[in-house]
Amino acid sequence: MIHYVITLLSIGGIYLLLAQALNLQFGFAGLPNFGIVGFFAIGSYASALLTANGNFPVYGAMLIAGLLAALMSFGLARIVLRLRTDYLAIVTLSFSEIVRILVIGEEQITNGPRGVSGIPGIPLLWSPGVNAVVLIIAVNVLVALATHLLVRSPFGRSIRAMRDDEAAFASISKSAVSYKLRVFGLGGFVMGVAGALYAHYFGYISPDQFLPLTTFYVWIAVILGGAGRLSGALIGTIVLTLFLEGSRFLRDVLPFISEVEMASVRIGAIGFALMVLASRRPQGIMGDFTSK
Amino acid sequence: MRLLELKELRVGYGEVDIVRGIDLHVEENEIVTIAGTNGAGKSTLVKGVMGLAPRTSGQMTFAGQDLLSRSAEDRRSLGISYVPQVANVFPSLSVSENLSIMGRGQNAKSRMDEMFSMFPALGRRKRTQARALSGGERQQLAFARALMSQPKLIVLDEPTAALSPALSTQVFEQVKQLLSMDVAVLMIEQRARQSLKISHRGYILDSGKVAMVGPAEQLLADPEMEELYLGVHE
Amino acid sequence: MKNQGDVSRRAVLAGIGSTALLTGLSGRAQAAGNVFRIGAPNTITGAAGVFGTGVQNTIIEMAKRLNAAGGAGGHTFEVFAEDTQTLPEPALLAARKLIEVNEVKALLGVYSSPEALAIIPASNAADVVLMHTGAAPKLAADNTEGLGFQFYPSSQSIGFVLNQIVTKEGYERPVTLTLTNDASIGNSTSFHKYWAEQTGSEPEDIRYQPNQPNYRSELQQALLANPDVIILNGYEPDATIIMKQLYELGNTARVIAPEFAVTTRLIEALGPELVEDTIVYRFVPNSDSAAYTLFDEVYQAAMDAPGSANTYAAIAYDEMNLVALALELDPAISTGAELADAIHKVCGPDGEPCNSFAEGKELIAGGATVLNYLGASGPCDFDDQGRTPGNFGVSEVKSGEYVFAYGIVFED
Amino acid sequence: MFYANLAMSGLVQGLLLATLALSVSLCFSVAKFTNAATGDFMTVGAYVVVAIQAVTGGSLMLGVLGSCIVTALISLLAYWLLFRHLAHVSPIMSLVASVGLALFLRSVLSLFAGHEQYAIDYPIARAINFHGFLIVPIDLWVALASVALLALVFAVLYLTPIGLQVRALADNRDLARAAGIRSRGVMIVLWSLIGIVSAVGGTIIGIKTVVIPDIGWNLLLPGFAAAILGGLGNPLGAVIAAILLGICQELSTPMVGFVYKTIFSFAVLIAVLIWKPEGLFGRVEQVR
Repeated sequence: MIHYVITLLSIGGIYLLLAQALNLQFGFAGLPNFGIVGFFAIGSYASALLTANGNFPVYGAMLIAGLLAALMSFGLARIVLRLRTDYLAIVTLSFSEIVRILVIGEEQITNGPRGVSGIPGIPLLWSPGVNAVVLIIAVNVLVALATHLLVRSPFGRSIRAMRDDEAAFASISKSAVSYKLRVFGLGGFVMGVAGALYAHYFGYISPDQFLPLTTFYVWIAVILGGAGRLSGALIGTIVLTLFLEGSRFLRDVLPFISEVEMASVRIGAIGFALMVLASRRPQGIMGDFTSK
Repeated sequence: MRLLELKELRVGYGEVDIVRGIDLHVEENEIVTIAGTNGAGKSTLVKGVMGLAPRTSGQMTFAGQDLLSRSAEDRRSLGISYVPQVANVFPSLSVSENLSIMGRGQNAKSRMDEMFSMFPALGRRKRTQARALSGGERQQLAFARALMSQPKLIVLDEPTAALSPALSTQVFEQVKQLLSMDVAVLMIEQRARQSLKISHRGYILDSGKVAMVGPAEQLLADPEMEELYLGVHE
Repeated sequence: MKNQGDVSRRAVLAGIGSTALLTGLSGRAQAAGNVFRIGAPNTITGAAGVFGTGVQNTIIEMAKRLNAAGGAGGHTFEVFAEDTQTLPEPALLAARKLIEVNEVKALLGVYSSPEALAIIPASNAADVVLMHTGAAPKLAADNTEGLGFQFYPSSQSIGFVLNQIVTKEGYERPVTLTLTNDASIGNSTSFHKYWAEQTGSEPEDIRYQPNQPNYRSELQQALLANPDVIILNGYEPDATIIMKQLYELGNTARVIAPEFAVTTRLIEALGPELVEDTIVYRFVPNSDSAAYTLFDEVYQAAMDAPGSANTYAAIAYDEMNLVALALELDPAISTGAELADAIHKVCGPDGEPCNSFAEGKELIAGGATVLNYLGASGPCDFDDQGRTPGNFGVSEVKSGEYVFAYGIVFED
Repeated sequence: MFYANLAMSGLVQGLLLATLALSVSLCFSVAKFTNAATGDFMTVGAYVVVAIQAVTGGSLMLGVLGSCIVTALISLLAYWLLFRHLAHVSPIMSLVASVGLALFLRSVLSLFAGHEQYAIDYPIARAINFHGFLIVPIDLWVALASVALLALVFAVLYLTPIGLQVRALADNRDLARAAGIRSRGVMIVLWSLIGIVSAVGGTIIGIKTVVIPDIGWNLLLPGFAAAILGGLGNPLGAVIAAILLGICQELSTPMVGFVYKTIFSFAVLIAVLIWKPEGLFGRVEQVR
């Protein structure tokens, strides 16, 4: 049982990192990033390719992965930030598909559809699986703390003010733009690090693992939990995991549903929850706990 | 007869009231100006009157009928027309479409012809998309559109906002002419002095409340008013 | 307005709570006498969603039938099924849950390399047998405990077979159409290598992306090379579109494709005329084999469709038979390692040949200690790294039916 | 001739995307959000055709007509139960909710129809060869159906009183309400149109490909790209952009190859938006 729980914590933890990053970008700064899986892939491949065939230190590679994703995030934001939010959403979504197809196409660098294998695990004191979960949780705590401090800093107050005041948004000032860019870059960094953790945890990555569905899962987590709240990302990720994983157990007590049907019901239930919450409770599950 | 009557009207977005208890009325064949500083709640008040604000409370009647319980869509048939600020025509619709949106049938057809004779510039550009009109033409179209439904009251939100001083004068002339068509006017204006000159009465808003009210000439002559809200002579 | 449709936090949390409660109540496997637990983490949804249901239903149907026939070695089977979404992380979570919560001893019907690569460290550590159709070479290297069984022939052997077919039929200008995924690229690359060694020329290779609505420019490029044979390395949905559009564009060159691409469902959808004379290869030498006929019947019962629609289901059928035979041979099996050993004893290539569990059971009752199970998906022989050697059957489609032509055995 | 054939391929590609882009754009013009369930509406449309063909014994015409009705009803239901309640929240929230609807629709389809592929029955015929220029008969029908669909949509929008109201509401919501236009009636027309476009689009896609739960979803992103390039909320622009993108994409294949052609539209999208943030045929929104 313990290994199952550790696996759940590791994978849930990686999703939580992504949710925290999105929360920073969308929840706190109002930037709808639908290209999450693209930055995740960039981090993943950067760290994997650096370490798979050489003696490059894993931690160094993870840092570079984060920085590279941050740089890409920053660069993309510079180009698209002046677009209206709907366009921004679709452009970032397109960006993530461009990343995925480039990974498929640039076979010399990325090994194409065959993926990268032999990615070293995370070196630490314990067994590889435990190392990963410890590190994933530690990074999550760090990100949560950093976000907490950031949001309460003058910088954080500015970006929140920017998000809340639509009128001020229209008369966007120079410093506001630079704030937004920095937030986008920061989020990208966290996504890149999450990707690196993912690569070292699984030891194998391929382009098929970076489909837009992952982005939507992260959005689902953030919307379910409530955007703009630290607790929201956490609760949202837990609820999402409960839907995806808990339903496996649900079927054991409901034997008349086959797994084939359950696979449909599981996704359908997530879709349904998303519809209900978005239309009837847009502030998310945790919306009432913290003030606006 | 009293057309529009507001009592203790509050209008707001979210949890904040922008308009915080206003009493106001418009008589038949009367031009009433609402002036006030930026952010005094003028536009929000008008949105409330038109049923376009998220939250409105208090009392609001039109020709004795309750307005609050009616939807925005219903108010037109009671006889209220609305000309919002700037976005006051349907840009992708042609001139005649902009007018016919207010009603169809034989009656509408003849009404439209009346409008074209009243605003000949529009008559020459019936098939032009409204976005292609000049600022002045656009304003004329907005008036014509509002008049199509033969309203008893026209609500104007800063009709001269984006116009040159010359065009503004023209617009005020048009507003004055409306009286001859048996239409009352409730008008928000930044150019309060000019506006009050053609009005019967005026209200001055400040922070969501009525700061001053009275006959137009009296307000124009009030030294305090002069200092606080009208500024130096133009 | 805002409150009108509001769902309270309490209601949401209550809903989640009750789900959690149900979750907590479940999952405790009931202790029964000799129940052998099998995990089926299959690709119900995701990229390989067209195959997973058939695979899973075949495993469940087989368990039902084996149990009805009295089980194997005194064991009855209980199947725990999961969806892997054709993705590694849900696959790993499914496998972990099956291993630790349901305490399964074998994972059957695992589909792709990424999934198998994600699962194999976990199954190795937990001493659980892993039967999969991954093709990545690393899977053999990762098979450190000897618990892995790779049912999909290597890309190398498929390239070999393709080369044999083209040579045998006397074609000179082959062109490959290759789906951009691991297995298909491997197959084409391997074919190119053999062809280059033999003829010194490099055939044109056209890579296509999945899920495109229109392959006309790809096919136009392929036809520009004036091929006399087109080798299609892909799967059922894209093959359906490509076969149709090839025909529309006036192609007369013959097509060679795996049977899991040119399926009976494809033939039914396009009509026999479009598919006439297509050469299909499958991992089973001969679909007239006794094992194949039996599988076909099981698949009909499980899916209400002919077995040729799903090669992976044939593989799953064989996986169940091998596990059952192993238990019949050694009823005392309690660990994964023991199960893997016993499977090696019943799978061949030495020993007494048998086509089904029933036959094998009789042979064991008669004192046989080594069997050679000949399956529906192939001879089911495995080397000590768990790899299957290639042993292929080639058929031609005639009036909508597969007509067996010849068999090919892979030689390195 | 090589390039002429590529252009033809691009035209077909463009037409396949055009219906999707049209639907996205229609929805955006009035309901003011990007509908991620557009692709899945099309999938529903295709499945209904398959189901009706199975029941009636293969009539494609009947299938399409029936699908128009059923898909329009489902589309209306989606408006009534979901999107109606999202009118006052941010468009991003509506987008996320539409992702939920997309997942939900797909799972309902797969629950009842499974994950195996189906095919829409139509007569497959060889291309007509004009000195090397190939015209596939079904492509002509696809083009005809697309043109008919466009004609229908534009007839409703430009020749009927309710179409006038739809356009007015798309232009300026508050002004339309003050002019007495009831959004309910307009929305019923809008979502019916979206349903009909989805049914015809789904049929076209189903005919050219196979019917599986993911077909619509797989085309969604290129459809979005076309809709944005056309200037979101400009249906004609969306159709033109889709066709242009299709043709350019296919013509580009000798240079960029077949793997990268799938991101051609995204690259163009980003490039164009850098140069023209409102899209090719978009207009700068009026300040409200």
